[in-house]
Amino acid sequence: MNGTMTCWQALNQALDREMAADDSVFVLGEDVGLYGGSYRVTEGLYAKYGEWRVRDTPISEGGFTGLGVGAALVGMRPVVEIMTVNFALLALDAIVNMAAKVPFMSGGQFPMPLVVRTPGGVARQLAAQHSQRLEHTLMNVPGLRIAVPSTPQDAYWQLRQAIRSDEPIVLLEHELLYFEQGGVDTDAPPPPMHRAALRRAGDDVTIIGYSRTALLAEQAAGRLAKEGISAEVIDLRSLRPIDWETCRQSVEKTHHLLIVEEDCGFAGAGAELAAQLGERCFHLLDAPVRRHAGLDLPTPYNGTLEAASIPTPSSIAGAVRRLLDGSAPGDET
Amino acid sequence: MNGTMTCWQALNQALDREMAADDSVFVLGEDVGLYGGSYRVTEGLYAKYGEWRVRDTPISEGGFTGLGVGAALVGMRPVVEIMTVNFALLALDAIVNMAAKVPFMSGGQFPMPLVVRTPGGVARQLAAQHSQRLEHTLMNVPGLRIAVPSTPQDAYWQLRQAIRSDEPIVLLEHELLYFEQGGVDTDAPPPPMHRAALRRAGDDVTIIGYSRTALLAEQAAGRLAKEGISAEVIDLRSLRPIDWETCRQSVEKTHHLLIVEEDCGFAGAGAELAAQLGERCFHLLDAPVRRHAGLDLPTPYNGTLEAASIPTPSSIAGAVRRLLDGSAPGDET
Amino acid sequence: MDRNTLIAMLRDMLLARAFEERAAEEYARGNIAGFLHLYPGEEAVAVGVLHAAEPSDYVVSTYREHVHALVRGIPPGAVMAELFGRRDGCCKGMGGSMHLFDRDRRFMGGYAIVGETYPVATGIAYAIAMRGLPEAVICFFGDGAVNQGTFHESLNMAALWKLPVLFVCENNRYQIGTEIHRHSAVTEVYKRACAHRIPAEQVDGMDVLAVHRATRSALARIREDTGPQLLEMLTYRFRGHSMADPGSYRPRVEVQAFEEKDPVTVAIAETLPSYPTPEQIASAGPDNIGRLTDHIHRQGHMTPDQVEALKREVGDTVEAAVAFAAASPEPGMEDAWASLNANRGREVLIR
Amino acid sequence: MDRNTLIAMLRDMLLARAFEERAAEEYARGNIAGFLHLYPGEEAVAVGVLHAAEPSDYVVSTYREHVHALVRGIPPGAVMAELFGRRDGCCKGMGGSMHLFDRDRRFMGGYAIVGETYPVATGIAYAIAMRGLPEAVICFFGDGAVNQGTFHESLNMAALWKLPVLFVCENNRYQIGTEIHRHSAVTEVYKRACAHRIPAEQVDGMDVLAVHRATRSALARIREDTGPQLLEMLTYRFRGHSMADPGSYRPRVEVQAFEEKDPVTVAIAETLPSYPTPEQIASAGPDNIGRLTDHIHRQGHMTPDQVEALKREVGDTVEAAVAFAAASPEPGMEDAWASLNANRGREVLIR
Ligand SMILES: Cc1ncc(C[n+]2csc(CCOP(=O)(O)OP(=O)(O)O)c2C)c(N)n1
Ligand SMILES: Cc1ncc(C[n+]2csc(CCOP(=O)(O)OP(=O)(O)O)c2C)c(N)n1
Ligand SMILES: [Mg+2]
Ligand SMILES: [Mg+2]
Repeated sequence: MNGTMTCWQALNQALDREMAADDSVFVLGEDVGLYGGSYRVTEGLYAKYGEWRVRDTPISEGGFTGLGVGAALVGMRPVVEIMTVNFALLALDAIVNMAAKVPFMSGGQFPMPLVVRTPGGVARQLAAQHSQRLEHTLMNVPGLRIAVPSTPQDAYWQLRQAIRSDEPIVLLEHELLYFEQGGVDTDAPPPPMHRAALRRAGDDVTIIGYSRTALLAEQAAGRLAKEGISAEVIDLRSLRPIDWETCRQSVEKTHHLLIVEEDCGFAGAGAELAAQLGERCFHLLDAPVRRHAGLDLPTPYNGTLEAASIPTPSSIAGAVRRLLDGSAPGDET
Repeated sequence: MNGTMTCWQALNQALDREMAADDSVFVLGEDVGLYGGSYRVTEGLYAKYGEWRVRDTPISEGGFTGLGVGAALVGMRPVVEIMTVNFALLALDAIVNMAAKVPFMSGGQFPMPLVVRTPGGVARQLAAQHSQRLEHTLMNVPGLRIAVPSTPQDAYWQLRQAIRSDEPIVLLEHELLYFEQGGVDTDAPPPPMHRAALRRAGDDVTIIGYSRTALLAEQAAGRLAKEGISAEVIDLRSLRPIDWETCRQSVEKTHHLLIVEEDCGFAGAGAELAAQLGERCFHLLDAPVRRHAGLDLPTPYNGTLEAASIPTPSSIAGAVRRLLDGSAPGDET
Repeated sequence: MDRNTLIAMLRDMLLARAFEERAAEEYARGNIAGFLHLYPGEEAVAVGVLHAAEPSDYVVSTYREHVHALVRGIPPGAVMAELFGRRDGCCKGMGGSMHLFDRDRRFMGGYAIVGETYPVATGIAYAIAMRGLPEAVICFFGDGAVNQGTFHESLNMAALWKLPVLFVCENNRYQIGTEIHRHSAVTEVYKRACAHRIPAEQVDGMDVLAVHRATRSALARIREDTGPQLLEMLTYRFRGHSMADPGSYRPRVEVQAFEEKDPVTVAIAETLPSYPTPEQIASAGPDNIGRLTDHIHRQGHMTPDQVEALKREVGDTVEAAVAFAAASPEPGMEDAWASLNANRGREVLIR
Repeated sequence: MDRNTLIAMLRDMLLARAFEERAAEEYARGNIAGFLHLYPGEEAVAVGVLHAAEPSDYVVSTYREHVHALVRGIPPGAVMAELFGRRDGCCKGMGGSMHLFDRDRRFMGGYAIVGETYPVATGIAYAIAMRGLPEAVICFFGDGAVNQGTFHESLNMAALWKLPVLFVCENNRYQIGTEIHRHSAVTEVYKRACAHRIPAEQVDGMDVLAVHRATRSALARIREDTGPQLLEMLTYRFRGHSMADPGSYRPRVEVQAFEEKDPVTVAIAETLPSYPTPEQIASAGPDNIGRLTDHIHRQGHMTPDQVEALKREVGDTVEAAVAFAAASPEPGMEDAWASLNANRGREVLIR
């Protein structure tokens, strides 16, 4: 099916397609079956594939993510849904110390075709314990790959690619994007999973984002264009590995770099981006690399404060202006 | 007691002193009691203070770290020992989503005088699952503080300061430092816990390290001095917050910065250092900030490969030479 | 049971129901956001348990904790203001619906990651035992929560060190959309305590008097230093898991069967279409609140008119709570930073 | 039991003991580093359980797994070379003592974080059940490991979905230096299975025939699709927890009592001073190995001379394993990268 659909539908289609093609693919997680998934991603699959392939689990994140590791060791292709990334803190041993390390520790004997899908990000007043982000933690783990789709097209293809891969892959899905619409071309050959996408071309400044912040950056670029500032927007699509070359080429053109992330700025994903690109582009840059990130604060429940704690199109535009006119950083970082 | 002692003895003295002074301080963890602690840190305390204040626990890291959180809520001052940081993956929910967030979520009602002490780092052929590092993960958590002592003096004072603090603090101890000797002055007023220390003055380059890499950097600086390269060495002592001003002042003098860390380079602690200092010192730097870090590889069991996967004094010296003569990075990052 | 306690319990049950229904309305109006987990159907548990506890006991709860907080004595205005995210909320608007805290009333939270209540409760109990105090900790959790690893970890430690914890399972037979037979091999939660030799019992959680009785004896045993106890309260939630959940995974017949066992009190206005109508409820006979009302009538403690007056009183209380919340200012970013840094400033050792 | 099985079991027990003692020596010589956890005293468990299993069954083990690996058929040379960190080790020197893997022999590791074996085993069993295969998974763990949350999480899932897992507890009564009464409220591990209605049994883990018998029947029941089973093997480790542990937390009388129940075979040379001397051992009567030897003599399956010959044979095998390990080259950094990236290259979808 080609056409326009939401992110959840794209993910749903991707699962359906891979499950139909390969009976070693199975899905497990809390309420993925009868209920159809908290964000509808697994809707209809339980009826179609039955309980062994769409398995509702108890609230045992460590146990069932580890179960996925065990199944992957014998060649199954489990897709574990952790209801939200906040609960992944309870499953980190399985992801970090098992899935990412067993292929290495065994001297390369075992495949690890495990996919962990998990919604996350700051959504709408879910408060501090439900707004935790884990990009930085997962990025630091050799042996893992991390995909961060921002569009239905990427959600569709990156999930299919992840399921086909023999490496463990975490798909970080943003809760506010599930119901966003977008075109999905199910025929076009996809770019490699880790390739960054140039979302908008520009000359004055490069803005790098991922997941929801890539979309916010595009909106900011639209506003800036009206003021005569031409911003290039890169959507990373993958946080491990990172497509450095696409980023570097852009900075070579713009000489200015702003990195946007929703995560707390201190030691967030943006730190690696700024560090690496600060080094690689040192002689290309007319101004220091700046990060515009979430505040270093647990997310407040109050809606106004919550909104003020993460980047918005207008705060991104502000950060770009300050970067270009050489004034001190504002809210950013 | 003043004088020379090992790190484990310094930590032991610090615990003893605080336990004697305040009966709300108690220690818990696996084998901290009768056995005396895997690295002897709690030796003798069980006999002196009894089982309620020195509590051997079952292997339930999530449960007993959370127990520490509960006890801290009512004003006790628990010192939780997680036998090694590798097992802290199982306790992250308690540290990240409970200890660090409850004071905030309650609107500031509750104290959180919790100390989590945990040995870690690459030691001697403990293999991938026992060489996991978590600096980056903990750094990204607002509400936490992280101390990384490298000397017996700092181990002694930072542990005492941590116990007296009402904020949750993680003390990352390096397994290879426990039996290193050093002077401890139990009278000198300590600097604030998060203040960085200038370990060696120099003019040509700033090397920033923490925990064991601070000592390796000093050794590297000694070698470089013989070649006429004058390196300034900063020991961070704290990873959250970071003493940026001490770092910046040094770069103002040397115009060159190398960051050394044992953790995997990609998205490690060094990323935040390089990103932040790359921005703050942009106009002071004669060359890009470089990071010299552990390889992006799970730690191999084989001793030769293990040694080759982390910085050594000679690899640090090499990285400095390449930084100064403008040649391409070698093994570093 | 004495008259005052009975009336106080009835009052709290009425308040609980009225408060939650009103919260649902305010959610629909957009004054409350995020996840909102309501308690109708389960009132007899919170009320029976907490009326059997002492003010010096500690309470640790989940994200479905408004009623625990109210019964514990947090002013309804402070709870509603927290749901509104306002500065006069019991957590200054930082915590919200799932994270209510009140230090003075020993209400220790409000935890939204399933399974966190066990270690927190165990830690407080450790402190009590270490100090040799006569206090106890009441730890609430759901039937779905017993499959989180911390459950057994904490039960073992509590039993091993004889800690004064009363573990209270609110078994409403559902983990969001997953029915208990599909999440647990052993569906009688109290039987799990056998793994740690903790005395455990199953209680009719729709009968506030039974809940109160079982809790009193369990707390009495705990105060004799015999270690933890576990009570499984059989109950049911009439609404979906949260306001985002229509509850369509539950067979209609099942909901009706439970409604008949405990339909909501007709005096409380109905708001959502998928929810039983007041007529349906009235025709089904006495609910958990009705059962207590009947008992109070039979004992001659209150006349029907007095009960009606009580209903009006709690209605007014809820109105006032909403007005208080609506009038409360929003917190500023400085309040957020102050909350984060409330414990700052002692890191330099003073010798 | 047939003669061949008995002799094969005796051979494996002798090999196990000789291999571990030799590993201790090589550790003292510096040829092995890191944590080294040895198995003397517990051989009857690995040998009895694994001889009752089929080659098509899967084995999941801990950091104390050399003997499980050997009995499963991984060549002693490949195991010793892994302990030496060499390229011919079964994991190319990447894993070491705590992380032995052999895909062909369905030896699924070697996990060093306590509690990881449960979910791995449960996952493999899930795959088997989903495919409807007659295979089973054997999951080893210690008495200390039952307090990790994944234990109950996994037991519940295994029971709920009737997965073919045999949970085998090697209860040596210690979690490093913490004796079982100080780490568990319920010290009879098999009783914990009641929380998930899993059939469970306690077995004399010093009697290889009893272990074999119990395992055979448990596996037979599992293959009838009745779901998981749990066996608690009562055993004891004669050495410290690892080579770094002198074991001084154990009362001397306790160690002696267990030595008398199962002293090591005199034929195996003694290396460490804190360990019982060959004379002490000989004077104490037959050990787990001795018990099996006696049985074999009584049945007339082997003469004492033949047993001596078998001992010499395993001695030679261990010598050869050490020689093989010592001759094997060290892996290079390219081997490390190749191990990490062994699964690379399929990320681009081929349609
Ligand atoms: C660790 C964790 N996993 C998943 C969730 C999502 N979640 C919130 S409530 C819930 C169901 C809990 O069921 P139960 O314990 O029976 O409590 P009830 O909601 O029925 O009162 C789930 C799965 C969570 N909050 N935390
Ligand atoms: C999660 C975790 N916590 C702690 C440790 C450290 N540790 C290694 S073995 C061990 C004791 C395990 O005891 P038991 O399960 O009885 O096995 P045994 O060593 O007696 O065979 C401990 C605490 C670990 N490896 N993993
Ligand atoms: Mg429930
Ligand atoms: Mg043991």
